[in-house]
Amino acid sequence: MSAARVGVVTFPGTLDDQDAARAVRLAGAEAVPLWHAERDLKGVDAVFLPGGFSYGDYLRCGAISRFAPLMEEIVPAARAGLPVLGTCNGFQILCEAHLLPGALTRNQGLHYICRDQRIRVESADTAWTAEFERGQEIVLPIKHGEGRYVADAETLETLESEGRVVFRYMGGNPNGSLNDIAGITSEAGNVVGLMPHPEHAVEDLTGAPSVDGRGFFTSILKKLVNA
Amino acid sequence: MARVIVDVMLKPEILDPQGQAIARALPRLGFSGVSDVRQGKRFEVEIDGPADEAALSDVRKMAETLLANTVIEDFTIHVES
Amino acid sequence: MARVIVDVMLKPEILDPQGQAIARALPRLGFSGVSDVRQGKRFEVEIDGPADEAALSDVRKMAETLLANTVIEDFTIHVES
Amino acid sequence: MTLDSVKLALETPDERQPYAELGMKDDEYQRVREILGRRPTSSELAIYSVMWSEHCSYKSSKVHLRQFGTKAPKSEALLVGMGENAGVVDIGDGWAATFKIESHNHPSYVEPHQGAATGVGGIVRDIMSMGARPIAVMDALRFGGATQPDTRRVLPGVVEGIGHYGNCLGLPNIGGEVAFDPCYIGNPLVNALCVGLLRKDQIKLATAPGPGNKVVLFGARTGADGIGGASVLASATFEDESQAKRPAVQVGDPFMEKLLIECCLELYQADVVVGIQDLGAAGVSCATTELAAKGTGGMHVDLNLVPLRDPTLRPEEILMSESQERMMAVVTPGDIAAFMAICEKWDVPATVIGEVTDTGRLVMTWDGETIVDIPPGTAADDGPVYERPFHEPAGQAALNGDGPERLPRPSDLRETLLTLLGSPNLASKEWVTSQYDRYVRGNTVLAQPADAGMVRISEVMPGAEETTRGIALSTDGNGRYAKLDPYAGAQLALAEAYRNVAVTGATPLAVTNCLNFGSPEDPEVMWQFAEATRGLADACQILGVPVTGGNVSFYNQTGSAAIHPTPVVGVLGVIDDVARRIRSGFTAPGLRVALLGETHEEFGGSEWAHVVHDHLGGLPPQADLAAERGLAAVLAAAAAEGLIEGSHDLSDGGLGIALAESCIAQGVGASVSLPIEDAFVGLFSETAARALVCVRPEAFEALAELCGRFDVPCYGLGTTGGTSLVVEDVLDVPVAELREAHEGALPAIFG
Ligand SMILES: Nc1ncnc2c1ncn2[C@@H]1O[C@H](COP(=O)(O)OP(=O)(O)O)[C@@H](O)[C@H]1O
Ligand SMILES: [Mg+2]
Repeated sequence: MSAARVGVVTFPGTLDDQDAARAVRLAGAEAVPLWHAERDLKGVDAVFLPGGFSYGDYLRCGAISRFAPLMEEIVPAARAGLPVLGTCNGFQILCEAHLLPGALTRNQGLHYICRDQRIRVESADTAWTAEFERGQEIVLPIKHGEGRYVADAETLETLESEGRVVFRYMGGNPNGSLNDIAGITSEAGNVVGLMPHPEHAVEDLTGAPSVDGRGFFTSILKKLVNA
Repeated sequence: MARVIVDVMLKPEILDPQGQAIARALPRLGFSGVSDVRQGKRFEVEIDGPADEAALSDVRKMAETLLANTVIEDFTIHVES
Repeated sequence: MARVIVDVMLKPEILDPQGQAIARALPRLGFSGVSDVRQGKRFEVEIDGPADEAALSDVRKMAETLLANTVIEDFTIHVES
Repeated sequence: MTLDSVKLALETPDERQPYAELGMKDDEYQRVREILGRRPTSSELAIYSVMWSEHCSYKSSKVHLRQFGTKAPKSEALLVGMGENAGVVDIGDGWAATFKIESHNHPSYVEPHQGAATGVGGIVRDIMSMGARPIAVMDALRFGGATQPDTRRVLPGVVEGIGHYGNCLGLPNIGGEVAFDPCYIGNPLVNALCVGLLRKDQIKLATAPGPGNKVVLFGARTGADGIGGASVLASATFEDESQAKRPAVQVGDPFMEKLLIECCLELYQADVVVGIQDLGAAGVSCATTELAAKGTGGMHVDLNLVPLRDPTLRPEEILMSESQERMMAVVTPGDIAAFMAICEKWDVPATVIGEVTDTGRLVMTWDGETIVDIPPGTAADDGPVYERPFHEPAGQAALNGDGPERLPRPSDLRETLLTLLGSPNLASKEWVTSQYDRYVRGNTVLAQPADAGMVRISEVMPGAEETTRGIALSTDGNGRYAKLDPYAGAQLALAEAYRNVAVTGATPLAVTNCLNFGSPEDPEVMWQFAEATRGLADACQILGVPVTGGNVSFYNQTGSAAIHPTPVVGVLGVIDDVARRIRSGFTAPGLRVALLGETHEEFGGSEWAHVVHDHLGGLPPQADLAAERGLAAVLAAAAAEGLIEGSHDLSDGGLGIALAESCIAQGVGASVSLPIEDAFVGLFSETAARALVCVRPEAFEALAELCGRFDVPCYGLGTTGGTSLVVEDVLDVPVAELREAHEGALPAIFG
């Protein structure tokens, strides 16, 4: 059986692609580099949009990256069911590309904030969270200046009622996100975006003081292998 | 050659923490009589040709798809005189 | 009640990386005919009283000390009609 | 405007030139005339004035800095020493580290955000230009009093600038310092450090050999940034009233820098670079003269080819522009196509602007006319050298005579501990560090609040998978100590950085330094400088760690009031097995706590005297370098044997603060007794060469035995556990209360 292949996207200014690839590999999958300028998904089974400052985050986070040639492949594939995970800048790009509703705006405290954050898993029904328990509390690092999730009342209501809020901040909302939202999913549950960084929480020696991020990658691996 | 201005502001219902931080700071700095401040973006777009219908419609499209995120922002366009 | 607009732009000699990034991206997005983009800030300041001399002079001071960083930015003020 | 060409210069020998306005002295101008055998053109004047400025030529400091070479200890690790963009150290297994610290003090006062941001950008390019991948940054910051109004303007901007720029580059921030003292109110110190990794056999140098090779300028376009900055902004005194005359500040574009990093790495990988130099202060002037001087000796540049952001720039301005995010490379004609293709992939503009020649002259043209024709070495290497007069400051003896012995001692040590713990200098710096990304790239083993930052090597670059090594880094400095005794103060700065590296289990290898002082034209300041460099050079010799590079920042003064002399020292160390690193503080309950090192009564320049009595006088603690060396040896051996579970060095605030911080680190309490009779001295004296460790009870004997072998005193103080810090018969404070005092202080001031 050939290993599951997870594409890791690099835009100009992407920073966490190395961490993303490592996390994928540690879970036992193959990490396939995907370059923003190429219209080629290389036949991957899932896509990871990592964090960073793509295009310097100028204008708005994710605003320019959304137009990359590769995104023109990712958007229809995601709509057709390809599992896609976006963390931090990746989440922002998914919102800008309208694969996920709402938007991420400047932190309420106006500062960039890097810290280890407690979050609660609100849904184990997505492609990327199946290995967690609903209600489980985990610790992942956050590091962002624009992570305040906003959406209009109707959208929020829909997300809540459909169980599409996947993660919520615990022990203090770091950025003023509406409903303490840290991450959400698409209607079909294949696209997940969150501000925290699971890829920085997969090793004992480095990164955050937890390995709770591993669950994301074991989840997707299991799904792909069982598919 | 013309300059088209695109003003982008957060929609009124979206919290503007930067504007609020300024509004809160004003009394401390001795400014009274300000009831609200909102902070947005201003783009100066220099176009090669004249600011005719076609050019403005181009800028409008640019604003809609790129310069503003219409999920949270409104924009207005005008030609600088 | 009046609304005073303060537009803040980087001085012309100062690098505007944001504007440049946008300008570089436009052709890729299919927009041609744009020679330059500069990005600045727009503040909408709501004042309690009328926008008279005194109020405008207050806003000017506010712009100088708080809204704009005059080391690198210029600003203009106008009353919204 | 007429073009001042070489031809015109010959025809108009008596033309008055504004050399004084450019910061040049009469005799310096005369020397340029002698070198050229004519008056310089305005472009040549631009080059000489920036290259001979204090900032670029080190004319006042050179005679003192030489000691770092003459007294350098033998070190097999040193691959590239002083004189290049940054020093390079062999860290084993075929890999090398390059690191350097640099100041951006004045620009950060004028425009805190951009000033600090471009400081990070500049030092990162220095590291890139050695052929390395930058892997981490650190920042050593000093501000005026925490509650002084201007500090509220400067500090948030500086922190935001460093954070934003470094975060955008994907460089983890793994450490630094934040200190406050009213002496820095008009002269904040912003010192930025970068460390990079490269294969030992792939070091790049700033050199332009091979006539016919192309000179490529790549990165951002050139604009009117900081024109005159190098000579005017960076090395002249400025005062508040002169705000109107502020030269244009440089604005950074971290996105462009990130592209440059990836682009350069790919260029190195493809082996298409013969020589490379970053553009920092003095921009094109510096890059062309230095590359040419170190290469075949000649270069021809057509300045019209320099891509401009502002098309109205004159050649003189192009030469002096400090636009950021630019690099210059020397490339063989055969590799040009490959070079350009890589630049294009990364969206980095690149332009051939000239060619290497064998004429021994740096020649530049503009509109077809020759505007520069000089021997490049005369600008790059043969700048003026001053033996500035110096003497001990008038009040020095009185200052040293006014010791802390006369200060009333506290009766309530619990309260003293909480006061110190919540004082701005000792309080948690999380308000600052939480604005920095410490995780990016996933190689950070230790970062704040650890004593030193640590990065693992194996996953930094392809090919490094086999090595288990890590590097550790710390920067330290103490202006109060240096004010009391600059010789000892510089040694204590080195000792602390060395100790901070050692407590992680790493072995200190090499040193970089940033020397922040007042005006070199003031003989009293010059004495401080001379003493500090002498002290540092002597200490490096004793500790066996060579200086690999650094930076001097003079003119940190407002009017005649200079800052405390502030040598900031960075130490880099290596740990053979990064998995054996020692964690910070008390890591678990039930461990034995031990104090390594002897405690003496030393309160001169102490945090206690400063915070409680606003007093500065007497002498700083002794710099006992033999003891430091022993301590470091014990820690390295103990780490290798896996004897130690947690550690923390003792420095400002003494044992009391070290105990409190060790408890706060993981929320683990401790019960201890003091090793000496006088509890106040035991808790707050700042004797150097000490560290706190915790070990499994069964490992204590082995530790004590190891200490015995290296002559390091080892005192069992007690055990970890519980929810309070208990010092028997002295104080009992819940860890939560310690934490509140420690973490609440800066947010209370800065919001
Ligand atoms: N305090 C110092 N200690 C040791 N070396 C120094 C010091 N200051 C400057 N140097 C060395 O002098 C050389 C020139 O310094 P600098 O002009 O800062 O380098 P760059 O041109 O890369 O900016 C460098 O090699 C630097 O390491
Ligand atoms: Mg320390």
